Amino acid sequence: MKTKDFEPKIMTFLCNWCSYAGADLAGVSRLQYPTNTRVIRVPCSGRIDPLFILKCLQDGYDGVLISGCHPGDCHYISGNYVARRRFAILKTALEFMGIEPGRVQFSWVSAGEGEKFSQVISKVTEAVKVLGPMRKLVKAANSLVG
Amino acid sequence: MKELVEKIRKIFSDEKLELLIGYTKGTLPLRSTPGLIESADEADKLIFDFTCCNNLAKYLVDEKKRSGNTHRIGIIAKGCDARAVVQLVMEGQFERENVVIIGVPCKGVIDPSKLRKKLNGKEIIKFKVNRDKITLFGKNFELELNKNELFSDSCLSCRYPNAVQYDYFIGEPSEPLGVRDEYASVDEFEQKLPEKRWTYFEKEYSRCIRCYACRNACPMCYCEECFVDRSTPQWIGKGNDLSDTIIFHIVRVLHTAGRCVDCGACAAACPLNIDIRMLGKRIEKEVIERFGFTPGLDFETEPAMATFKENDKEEFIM
Amino acid sequence: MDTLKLQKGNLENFLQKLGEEFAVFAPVMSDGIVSFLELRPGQKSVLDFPRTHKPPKDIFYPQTEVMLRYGRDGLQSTEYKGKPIVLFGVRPCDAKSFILLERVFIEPKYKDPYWVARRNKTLIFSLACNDPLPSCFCNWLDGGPFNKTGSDIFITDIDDDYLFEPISEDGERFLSGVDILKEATEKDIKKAKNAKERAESSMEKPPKLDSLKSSLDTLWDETLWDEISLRCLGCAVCTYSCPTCYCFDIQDESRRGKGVRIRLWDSCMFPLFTKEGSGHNPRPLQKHRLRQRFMHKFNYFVEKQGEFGCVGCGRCVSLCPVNIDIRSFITSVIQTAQGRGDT
Amino acid sequence: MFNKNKSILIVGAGIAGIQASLDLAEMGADVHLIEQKSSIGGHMAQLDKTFPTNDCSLCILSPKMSECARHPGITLHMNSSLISINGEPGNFTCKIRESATYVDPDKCVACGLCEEKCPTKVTDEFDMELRTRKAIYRYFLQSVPSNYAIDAEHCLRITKGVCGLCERACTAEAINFEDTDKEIDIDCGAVILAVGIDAFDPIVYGQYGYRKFLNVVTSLEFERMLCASGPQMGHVVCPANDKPPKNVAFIQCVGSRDRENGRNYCSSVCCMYAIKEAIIAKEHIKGLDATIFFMDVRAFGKEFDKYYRRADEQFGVEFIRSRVAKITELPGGDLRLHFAHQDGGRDTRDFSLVVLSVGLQQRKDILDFSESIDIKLNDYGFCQTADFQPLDTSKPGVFVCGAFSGPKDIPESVMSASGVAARAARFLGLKRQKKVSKKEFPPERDVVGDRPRIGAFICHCGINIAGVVDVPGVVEYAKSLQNVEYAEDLLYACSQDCMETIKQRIEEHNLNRVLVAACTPRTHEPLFRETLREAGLNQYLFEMANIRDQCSWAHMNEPELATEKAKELVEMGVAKARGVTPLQKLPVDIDPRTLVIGGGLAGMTAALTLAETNYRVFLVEKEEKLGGNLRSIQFSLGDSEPQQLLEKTIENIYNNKLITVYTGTEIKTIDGYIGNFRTTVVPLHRGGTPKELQHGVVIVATGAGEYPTEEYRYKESKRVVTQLEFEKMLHNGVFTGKPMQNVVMIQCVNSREEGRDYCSRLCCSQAIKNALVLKRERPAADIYVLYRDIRTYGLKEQYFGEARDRGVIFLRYDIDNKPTVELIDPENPNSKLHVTTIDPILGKQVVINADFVVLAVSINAPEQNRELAQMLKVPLNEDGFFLEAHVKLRPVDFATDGIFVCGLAHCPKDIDESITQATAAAARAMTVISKMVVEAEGSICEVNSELCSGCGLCVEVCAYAAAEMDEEKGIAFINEALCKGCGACAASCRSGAIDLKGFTNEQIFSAIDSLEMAEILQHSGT
Repeated sequence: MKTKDFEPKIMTFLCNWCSYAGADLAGVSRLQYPTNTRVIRVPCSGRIDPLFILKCLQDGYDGVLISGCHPGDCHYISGNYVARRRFAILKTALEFMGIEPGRVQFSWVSAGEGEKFSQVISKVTEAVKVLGPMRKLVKAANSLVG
Repeated sequence: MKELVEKIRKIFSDEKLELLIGYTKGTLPLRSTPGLIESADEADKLIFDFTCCNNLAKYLVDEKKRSGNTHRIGIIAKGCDARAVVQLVMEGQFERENVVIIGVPCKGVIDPSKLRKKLNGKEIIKFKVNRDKITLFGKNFELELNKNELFSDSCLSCRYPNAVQYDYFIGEPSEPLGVRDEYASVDEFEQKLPEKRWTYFEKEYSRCIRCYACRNACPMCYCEECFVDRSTPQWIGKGNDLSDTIIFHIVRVLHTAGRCVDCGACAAACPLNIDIRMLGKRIEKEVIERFGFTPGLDFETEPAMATFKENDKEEFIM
Repeated sequence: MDTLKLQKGNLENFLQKLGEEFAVFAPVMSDGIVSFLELRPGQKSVLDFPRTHKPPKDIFYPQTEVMLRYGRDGLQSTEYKGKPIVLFGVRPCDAKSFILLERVFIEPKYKDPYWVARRNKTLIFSLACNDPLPSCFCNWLDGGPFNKTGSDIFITDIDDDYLFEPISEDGERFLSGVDILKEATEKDIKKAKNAKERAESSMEKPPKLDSLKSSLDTLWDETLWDEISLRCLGCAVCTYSCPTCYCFDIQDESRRGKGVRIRLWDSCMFPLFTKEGSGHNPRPLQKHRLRQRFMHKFNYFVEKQGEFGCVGCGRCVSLCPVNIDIRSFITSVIQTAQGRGDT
Repeated sequence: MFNKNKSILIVGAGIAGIQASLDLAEMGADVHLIEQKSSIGGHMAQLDKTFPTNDCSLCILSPKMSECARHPGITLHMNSSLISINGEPGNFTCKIRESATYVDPDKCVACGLCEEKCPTKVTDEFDMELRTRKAIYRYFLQSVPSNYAIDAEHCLRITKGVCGLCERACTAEAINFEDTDKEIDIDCGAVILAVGIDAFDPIVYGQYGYRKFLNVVTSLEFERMLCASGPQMGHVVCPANDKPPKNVAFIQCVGSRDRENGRNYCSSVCCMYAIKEAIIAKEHIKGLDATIFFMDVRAFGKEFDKYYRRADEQFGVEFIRSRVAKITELPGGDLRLHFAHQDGGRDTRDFSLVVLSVGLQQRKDILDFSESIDIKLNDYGFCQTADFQPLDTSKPGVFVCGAFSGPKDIPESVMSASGVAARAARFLGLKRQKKVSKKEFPPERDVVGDRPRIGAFICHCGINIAGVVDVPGVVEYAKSLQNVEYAEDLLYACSQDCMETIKQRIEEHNLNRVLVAACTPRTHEPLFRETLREAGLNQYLFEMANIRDQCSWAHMNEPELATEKAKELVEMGVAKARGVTPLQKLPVDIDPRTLVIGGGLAGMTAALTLAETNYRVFLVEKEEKLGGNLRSIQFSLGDSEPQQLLEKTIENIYNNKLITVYTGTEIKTIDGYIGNFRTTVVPLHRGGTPKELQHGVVIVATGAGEYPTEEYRYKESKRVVTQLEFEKMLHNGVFTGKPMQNVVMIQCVNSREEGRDYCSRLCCSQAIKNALVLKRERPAADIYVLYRDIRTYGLKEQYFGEARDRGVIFLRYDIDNKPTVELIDPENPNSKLHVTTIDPILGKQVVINADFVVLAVSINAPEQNRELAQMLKVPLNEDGFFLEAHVKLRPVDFATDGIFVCGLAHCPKDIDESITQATAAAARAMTVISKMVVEAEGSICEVNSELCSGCGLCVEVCAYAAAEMDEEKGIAFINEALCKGCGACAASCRSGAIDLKGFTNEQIFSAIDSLEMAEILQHSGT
């Protein structure tokens, strides 16, 4: 498959107070970024169970982006700090197993960083395009009809 | 063994124990079986030697679930058992004062799955130990091995062979075996190409039959209902689809991150010799390096995943 | 028909030929684990391996089986339509297990179409055990290292050759058409007989189990269950490695209106096995679950099917992570009952 | 007394005005908030980050802004100003002028089409003229309210009668050129002035070449340059050459601490914001060097000194103690700074960019304003307040908060704003509020157990969505989805008629879930939820798909892919909507009584504020007497008398029947939660019987003390005393009639050093105060103050000048070369002393003969704080002071609802600051106890007790103490009154025993699973 033709599907989890607002700001500012992402809004990055991320990979999303408030900005005081530990462990595990680092990415995007949001989306999309379709961990087609 | 039995007998009555969790002789050569005794008279059944591979802390949780948390239980504890007890106390699974930790020096234990691998389908009827060597005798074969070849990988690089927290200690503390550098195999593995690593894990986990022996042998797995067993929503598929199986193993490691005491019980329990420990060991290393936390050493330090520092490293965040 | 023989050197040749017509399943070593896999061309079978890690039941009854697929356009069945099957090198205990399993899957009232579809197309070549393992106890349960129950063709290893003895009509019919086999000699037959005697006498003398069923009738509330179950981890090593355990669960996996219905092994050792929708669990403790397993094998099965639901393969004995040994359990049941004078 | 009105007028909608509005509205007042600009937010909205946490300013401000705009008790008057106040306190009539904006705010959907078409460019005020905007514009991107306004001064249609392009572009027909200015009268009980300040215009400092040299910018301009949503998108370049700077210099005290220019005060915030900007700039620009030229670093606030040290040690910001004499421009735009070192040596340094740290000053129009409403200003143009009444203006019934009464940072402004709310509340006729909601809704239809019948409404948003996304296509797609009973497109879903349509469809089609695909739920979810309530559906049976901000606007050139994305966002929304369930906000009954812990000035002030607004208070003090530290304070910097304050306050306390005082009493246990606390207090004297108090809120005012120092021979010599001891000696006349005395004061004892890394804030002023008292009495006394930085912030600066004028000698010392104190006769404990120090200017050792050495020891958080913190389940900071919920915007709250903090328990502060914070704590308490019932959040966590194994991880990760262990059952439960619904516990829970309602695992899984994946590959391993 030529990477050029490949349009990955990327799931993003955005915290309501910062990154989702940053995504809104990117739109308000009419900053253009690739259409490959889909969005799940969560109250806080602390809400994200690592299993959500694994589930996305198993479903065949080619990449997952998790974005929350910068350290110190958390609307819920410390949700992102707790999440950061969880994510560090998940990322270590996945990369150790041989899942490409670009598949699951994390960022902090504040409500004022529309520009950063659009750049993050572009970067993640580009990185996943280079990686090609997700094959590892995807649930076998023969046991499930897609 | 005599010292053990007598001391236990005394502790049993001194501490007014209602139950003691230890080991008794198994039905097969080189195997022991957990022994739960309810009176001092039964103490002479107890043994402690290199066959005592199970992590007994597991039974403390079982016992609490079975009969509440009111009575006093004694437990024979190797280094790893004791660390598991500490971690479980930290997690509120039982009260410290209801557990009497009886430390014993561990010089390494035999991993039954390693033994099976060495025997390649055969079985033994007896064995003989001569210092570091062990000779295995079958119906029509004989096999001499270094003991280390049968010891659990966890033991070979174990840093805490003796109970770190205990109420009694029977015998002289052991020195760590120090046969292997703790993270050498992890580091070496990490040098491989990602594709090779993935292939390795796929190959290992593809043998998994979802018997959950690894989970059930683990002292840290005590959820009322494991996430794999959940329905509405079904967290992961229950068949032996490889992706489901791998997710089970990843999440199990995530759930034991910062809690795993590397007792090796999971690997020893696996009927299919899956390398369950590799991923867990990598995460253990990460928890130590990133958060500076080693589980089960004391009753004060907040477990790694229950806390955070504002300046935790975040180089992985874009 | 007489017994035939095959030179060991010709085995590969024979299996390859067989593979043209049949899907041949034989013990294969893969990643250190021996189980029955379909032989691929050039792949070697490890026939002399004493006991496969996994029992062969998954050939007829896979751990996960797609029962049907569904979507908005209706149902789609997934019946087995493959080649006929040869199961080669099954040990006598495993061969006998099929007979027990079929009392559930075939007879008398309900036939399981998934089992039947494969089983009806299958020939079973069992292989005698010249060297039973210390954990084997087939001889306790009306079996033995040379027991022929459940075989279509019975193979004995006599050093340089394998003897092929037809047991069933299907077996006879099959053997008659294979020219690579030669007639076995008297000497060969004698060798086989010696091997049988040697194997049988190498096993310890079995206890008498006549009273086992009736003993269990009286032991429902015994503390004996506590003693064993306290050690039990509640994993499924014993059930999943057991050639006669057959319990399953049925699950749907679906997405966007399409899905599959799968049948998968389940284990009575798991609390969820009996947990009801209401949250109530009639077997809340491990003790209840363990009792169920033993009762099922040595009491209920006997009551329903007239024989024990265990073939004594010894897998659970050797694989149990905490060394719970079903043999000591059997003896202690008998002793307990006798001690109370119930039998 | 007077005819009490429920309304209040608040002038200025910066952070102070917003906070005061919210607090009063929560207390049940009808708030009129007037703002000159077209958005609320004030200067804080212009900031990029905030010190000392580097929080994103807008991230923390935005939720407050939208809360303010949405609050049913707050009426916003945008583009408005106050003209006059008539009448009496409790019964004012205020005249305000609302300027014409020519855009109907009810119709404008902020789509921006008008802006695109407008041909007129105007320099943008919000972005400090660093970019241009159009004549029809929004004040800034995240403006609240979000609608556009026309700048009449520059609009061609208005000024010249031509153009009108905007009117044609606007599909919502919101433009109205007939609009006119309006004057309206507002009746109110009190007025709060939160008009704020301006940044100093450095044009008068000709030597710095501002406006002449392009690369000289003000700190506020630099703030915009750093901001990711600012004119440079956070990619800082020098204005002269568009290149990123190599190095940047900050010049402090521009327009501050400058007697010659009549600005003899410290602006209090510049040191910290300069450090912040230096750190942020270094983070933004790789390899950037940052240098701060300063006189004293005034990092006097909570956690400020640590921030200062990190800037120095971790970020490598350079600090040079020097006043820059002048700046010259080099070819290419670089700048040369001419300055003198401390030893007098002259030097120059070149920089790419120079930031002038401009001070705060009175607003340009403040004189006219103050005259028009008849309030007095002080010498510097700030609002005048009386002694120990920092929140009252000279006009009764008119109050002041924020920086209008003197330089303040954000938390101080917020504290004063809450405080002023309590001061003003007594002039309003407020009653305890019975109901949670002001609006009546029809009863909710029971939909539990019904099959989902989802209505999907897809918004065109004029052409904002429909111009890119194929809206009818999305509608058709929605119709094909499972459980979608009905789908329709709407022109503007948020318009009044479309909301009516939605209500109608709910009825017609018996819908029980609603999905709206339109703009962002962050702004519009509340609106649609209300529509659902009006239609008799539970408000949580709603889901939104953001197909505008995150789809059509972001993919304007890819209509097909955008349409595909919109379909999938709708599909995910439908999947999630299937799983939504009706949620109820748990009503929590509120006991109106307050427990105040600590009977010092802060505790007493909080108690009095509450009691004077008719709330009952239990005041618990462990000492036998009320008063705390105030009992030791004899003098003030000005001429006010602290002891009079003490007497009057104690008298008021005992005279107030609503206050029950427990002195000599300790807190034993505190149980419960917001609205429902039970506290056991035990008298300390023998035989005292414990007593249980029931109350709804807690105010922690436990104070702090002097650190028990052992430095500088304090233990050995009676001639070495602390400042408090010295003050007592002064008061007792120890020095009266004695020979001339030499006094050496040593500052920062046990402060600002390893292990005790904070500034005690008060000691500099305290030393100057006592020096001045002594000088007044004995002008010939030689007084030396050995200091590290003099931190006489705000209006205290003038006393620093006075002390120097009167001959007090200030000698600086370095932390590495601390002064030493020796007994001249080591054998005689009563011996006079030798103080040795190194004068950093002369570089020489100086030995001073001292009759007395006075130590400014640090203010020390009491050990007992730990115990109390555990009882209340609230945190302490590293230094042992109580840690507030948010250092900027919630300075008196704890994360745990219903518990507040004030006074020295929070951090060191002076009398006025303690009074302000105590009043603020009372106000925050009143926002709770003014209600009979409060509603907990609807979307909160719950524990499935069947699944919980009691590992306690949720308890550890919950920041609100909402997750607790039921010790008896050994499982966790969620205190619904405290849970905020972040879900951190749910994601931590290994056994999945915790779920977050509204964002359940099942809902998220469904959303993930809902999409058609391009291809699901055969797994390589099977």
